[in-house]
Amino acid sequence: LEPVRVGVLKFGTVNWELDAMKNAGFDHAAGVDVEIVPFAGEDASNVALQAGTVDVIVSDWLWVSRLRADGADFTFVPYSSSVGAIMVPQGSALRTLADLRGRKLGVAGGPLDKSWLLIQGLARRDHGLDLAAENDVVYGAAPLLAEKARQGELEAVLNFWHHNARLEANGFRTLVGAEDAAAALGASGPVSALGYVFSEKWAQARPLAARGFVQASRATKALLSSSDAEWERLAPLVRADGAELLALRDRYRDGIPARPAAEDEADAARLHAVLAELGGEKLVGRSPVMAPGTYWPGLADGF
Amino acid sequence: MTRGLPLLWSVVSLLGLLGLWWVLALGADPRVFPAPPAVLEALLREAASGDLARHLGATLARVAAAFVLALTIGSAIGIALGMNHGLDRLFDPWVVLFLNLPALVVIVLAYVWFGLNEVAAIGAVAVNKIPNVVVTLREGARALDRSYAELARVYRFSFASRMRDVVLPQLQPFFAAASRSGIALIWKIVLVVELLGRSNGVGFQIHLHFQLFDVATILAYALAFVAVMLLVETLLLRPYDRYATRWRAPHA
Amino acid sequence: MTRGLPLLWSVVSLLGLLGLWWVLALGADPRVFPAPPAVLEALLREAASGDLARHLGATLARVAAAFVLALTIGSAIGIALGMNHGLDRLFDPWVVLFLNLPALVVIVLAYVWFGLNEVAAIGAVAVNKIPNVVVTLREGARALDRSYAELARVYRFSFASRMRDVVLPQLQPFFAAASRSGIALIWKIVLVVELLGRSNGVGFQIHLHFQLFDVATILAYALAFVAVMLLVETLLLRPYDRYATRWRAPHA
Amino acid sequence: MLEVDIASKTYPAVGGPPLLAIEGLRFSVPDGTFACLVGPSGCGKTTCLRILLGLERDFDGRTVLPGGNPRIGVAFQEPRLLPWRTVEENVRLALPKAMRARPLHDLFARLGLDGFENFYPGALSLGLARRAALARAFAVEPGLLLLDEPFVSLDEATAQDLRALLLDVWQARPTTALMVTHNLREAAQLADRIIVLSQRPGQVRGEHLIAVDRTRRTPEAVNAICAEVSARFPGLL
Amino acid sequence: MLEVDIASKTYPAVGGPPLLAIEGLRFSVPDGTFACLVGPSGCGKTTCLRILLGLERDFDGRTVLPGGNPRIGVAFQEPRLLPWRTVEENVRLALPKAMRARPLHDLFARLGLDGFENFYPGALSLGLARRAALARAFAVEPGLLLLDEPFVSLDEATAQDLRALLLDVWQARPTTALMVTHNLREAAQLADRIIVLSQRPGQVRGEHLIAVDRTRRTPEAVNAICAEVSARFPGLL
Ligand SMILES: Nc1ncnc2c1ncn2[C@@H]1O[C@H](COP(=O)(O)OP(=O)(O)OP(=O)(O)O)[C@@H](O)[C@H]1O
Ligand SMILES: Nc1ncnc2c1ncn2[C@@H]1O[C@H](COP(=O)(O)OP(=O)(O)OP(=O)(O)O)[C@@H](O)[C@H]1O
Ligand SMILES: [Mg+2]
Ligand SMILES: [Mg+2]
Repeated sequence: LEPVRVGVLKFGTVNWELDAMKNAGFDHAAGVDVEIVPFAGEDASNVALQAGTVDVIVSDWLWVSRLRADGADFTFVPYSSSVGAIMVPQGSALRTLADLRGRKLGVAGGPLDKSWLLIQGLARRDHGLDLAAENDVVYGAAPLLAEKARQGELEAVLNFWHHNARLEANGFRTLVGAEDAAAALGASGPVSALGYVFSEKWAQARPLAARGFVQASRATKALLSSSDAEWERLAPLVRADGAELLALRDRYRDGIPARPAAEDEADAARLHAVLAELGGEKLVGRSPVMAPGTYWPGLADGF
Repeated sequence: MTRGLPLLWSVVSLLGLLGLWWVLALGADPRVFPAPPAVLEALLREAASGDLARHLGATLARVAAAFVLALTIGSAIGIALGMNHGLDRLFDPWVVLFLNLPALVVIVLAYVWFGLNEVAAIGAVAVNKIPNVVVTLREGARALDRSYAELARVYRFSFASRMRDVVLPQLQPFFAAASRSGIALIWKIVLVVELLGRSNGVGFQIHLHFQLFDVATILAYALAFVAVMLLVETLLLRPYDRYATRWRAPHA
Repeated sequence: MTRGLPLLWSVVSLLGLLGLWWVLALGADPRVFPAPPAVLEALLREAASGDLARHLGATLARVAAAFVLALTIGSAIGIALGMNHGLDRLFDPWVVLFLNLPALVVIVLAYVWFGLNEVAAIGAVAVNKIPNVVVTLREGARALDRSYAELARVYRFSFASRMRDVVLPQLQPFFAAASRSGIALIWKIVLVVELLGRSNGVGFQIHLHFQLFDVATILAYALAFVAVMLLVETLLLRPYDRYATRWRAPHA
Repeated sequence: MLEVDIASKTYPAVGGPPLLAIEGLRFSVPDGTFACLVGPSGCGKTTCLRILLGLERDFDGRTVLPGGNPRIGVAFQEPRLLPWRTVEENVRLALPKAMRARPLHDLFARLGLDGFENFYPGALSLGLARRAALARAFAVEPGLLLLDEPFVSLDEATAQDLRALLLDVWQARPTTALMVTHNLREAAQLADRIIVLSQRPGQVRGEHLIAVDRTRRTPEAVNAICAEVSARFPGLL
Repeated sequence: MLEVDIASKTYPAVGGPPLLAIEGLRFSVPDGTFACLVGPSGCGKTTCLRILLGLERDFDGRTVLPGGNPRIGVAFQEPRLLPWRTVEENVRLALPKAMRARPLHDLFARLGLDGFENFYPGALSLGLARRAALARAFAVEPGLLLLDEPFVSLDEATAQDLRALLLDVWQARPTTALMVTHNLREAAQLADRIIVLSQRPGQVRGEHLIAVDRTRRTPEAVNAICAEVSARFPGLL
């Protein structure tokens, strides 16, 4: 069995998948032994990957492309197309993106968050609206912003999908999702936002490990998309029940990549160009196009 | 007067604090500002699952190791700089630099260079804290009474005796300050270290529960550490203070 | 001897540090440990875009406000506790509690209760730092020389004079320690505050570039702040130290 | 009337039995007179002054100060100047608000302190520091003077000048003075009464009233008084 | 031979012109003899001792200590005990390693310190503290004694005892002694030579050799010596 160390957020969505994978034995079946290394923050898994303490983490292709342009050799395998969305309370008067002028808006993930960039691009193109400049934008930690939205201090909040799912269960609705923005900006279908990220060197040195892990992940996704019982089992790990759990389950299923990776990659490259145009080097890094090899070439050969 | 009953006073004081908390919590949203029973419940839950002991133990071990490292190295450097004007002039900018390097930078660099392991974690914390100890002890050493140093010189005290009998007793208040605020600072940095690259410890747990915005559990972990520190203060630091300052006039 | 040339010494010392850094960086992965030119380039880029000035300004304003708050409130409390044994006994557990409350907890609670605004941010930082000042000044006040207090009593010094002429001069080394490590600690907490809920400031920028793992820019921002602190040290703190301790024998 | 009636004063000792410093010390000094306190080293003289100054409150007994709450000019046994204030600042700080601005040149000149006004105490010789402490005690125009060996560490010529100055200050306004000294000649020269204390625990061995007018205390007269006192209290010299 | 040849010693003064403490101070004390240094307050006596102790290095001139690098027993002008060490610890700390364990009861007893061995200095009267400092100076079996007004703040009876003790210590082994005092009688009683200093900047006004054998210095003989010295150096008394 090839050992694979995966750095995950303890209560993050990836951990659900890995837990289901290990529980069902899919990793062993695919010839790998997955070790879950839990962390408390997203940054921690980044550091761990850089420091070589874990082999695989979950991140987005923009990050990978940017780091590749800077000389790193990380590469990306689609994991989920669930992305962030701007949420407003059910009763809010805000209906469209155009209504978002001059509001107090919370943005999780910082100014370089991809969902945020795409939605900004859409707003600018369709409404001539500069969201960042024309609103009172508060960047901050996702849980804090979710809480602030509940308290009503923020009129709208752009948050990660799992926070949004919980908000949804608590009387919020989606104003605009990043996937809508992506589609409007030229993507032909749902583009993976997140993916498993590992070093190409590692994948070359341990091809069985890399392929086996991807295989096991696909098997797990199949299970999670069909079995409701598995979600009941995961409830304590998800830390949700009732409507929240169902919302999380459905959003997770919505995000499972269904297209061949190559189509995904082509759309990602298109979005990258849009983003590069929107924000320039500051947003996408040195390379104006998506760095070659951002999507794992190993996926190409019929895998 | 009631010198014999410090524990009683501590208890009264803590009860007062608890009461204050409870009253404040009455009017607040329990998700955001839970009342004592909710926190107690979270505490008992974590304790029963064994998580509390495991994470608290890991954190305490890190705090203790980093504390010992930082205090010995930091005070050696601080005393040397404080007593030697030339050295101080030369290294003062270094002290300012290391004092003001963000914890995040040091921790990330340590993890990246030395791997995500305990040595890097504890080393990073120590590097963060050492400049603070240096600065405090340096002020102490600068304010040393020269007349005692002269005495030691005339009577040819050995280096060890000069330190033990002349310098350190004068630095006691600075040690007391550095160690109290030292433990606190170290613990705060350990939280960051655990957030950025450890898979256990109170910092790890606090951030996990922050993701879920579970304030009660966050408070439970924070207060568990505070409780340990109260014990350390009452059973170690206070008695040591009293011992170290027994020569000062009583009630001073 | 060369007392007149402290600036020269600082420059020599800083050049030494720079050289050390450069040499160490030669063998390292430039992504992880960039050499001085890369950081300089990042610095110039950020400066040219105006980002540096804007974010540094925001951070400095927060640091300054929190510093003033923490130092005044903290030293008032610390001196009171140090001089009054009864008060100290009563409030010592509170001090330990607030000293050891994790920054994250205080910051999050402040944001939740008082909103995502400057007042909450600065208040949270001050609350984090106050107990450290209390602890340092309390040790100082405990070590006050009683003979001067007696003098003040016999000659009926006013309260103001008692503070200004008797207590504060004795506390100078403790103030110096509390303010130096205070600025450093406050700046570190400001970084966290900015990370959690502000949209500008060095902490915001550092975190942003941390997400991109752009170590050169992180170092550029960190060192820009350090440079400001070196100026503060050289132009404010050192001269003030010299002024406040002019009565001590020279070269002491 | 300055009245002292201390039944007992004990000090707690670190790690030992408490130390009985004073037991049954009773004496009084009429208003406007000058008394000297002499007695063996460690017998409780300083303790007695500290009780009068209100610095020791934990004792059995009572004390009455002349005029209830007089302004006190004090010379502690060591100079006790604030090291971070100059000589002049040290003196002015002790003055009541209303007197803060008064000129001090003459006083400093008589004490041989001219030129040292702006020195910090650390740069004074011990004798100069003592004189600065005396300047402070004299400058406040005290109603009560409590002096603990004010003239040691001074050469005889300077000491003699200062004794004259002390008498001037004491006579300028109605002042009661209590001075501790080990120098019997000094006591004989200055005092209206000499109060002799026993070994610790301190109590009054006896008092010696000096009838000779101060203006007529020639060296010979002083010698005679000393001889008289020594004879009355054997072992004193 | 103890030799002092200080061309000049100035102190930098905070915010003022430097202060010339000593100018052209030259004297010597033959090995094994006892010299007293007298002079007006502030003339540089303590400064001279500090130079001999190696505590002031910034001066023009040179000094030679008897035997090159003798063990020095010193009494500073103030007791200078470590407040955080007991009386006995203070004394033992000053002893060379080899002598650390020697019994000290007898010395403490003669100094009237018995019962105070375990006291911290803060709980001593000034006279007791001075005696503890003397115990320290005597206990090291010094080759050179440098004493700065060791017997002030002591009653005359105690002081007299201690002077006898000082002579014992000084005679027990070949010791050179230099003692600062303002008490001419004391000098006349103890010294082989009295070195009289001028006003600041201190220089030697003159030396007075005392030929009378120490055992024959009765009070009358001492009076005679004092009279002689006073006559030679007007203004001294
Ligand atoms: N704070 C204290 N704690 C314990 N004992 C003390 C304290 N202060 C003084 N004593 C003791 O009380 C006794 C009397 O002390 P006091 O200072 O009054 O003596 P004194 O008459 O002034 O002596 P001297 O002439 O030496 O100054 C001494 O034995 C001294 O050791
Ligand atoms: N550290 C110093 N800085 C500046 N001036 C000083 C310093 N130490 C001493 N002096 C000055 O030098 C002169 C000589 O001082 P010194 O202490 O030697 O006098 P002394 O002869 O011992 O006097 P006393 O009999 O009063 O003790 C004094 O005028 C004093 O003010
Ligand atoms: Mg006394
Ligand atoms: Mg002197």
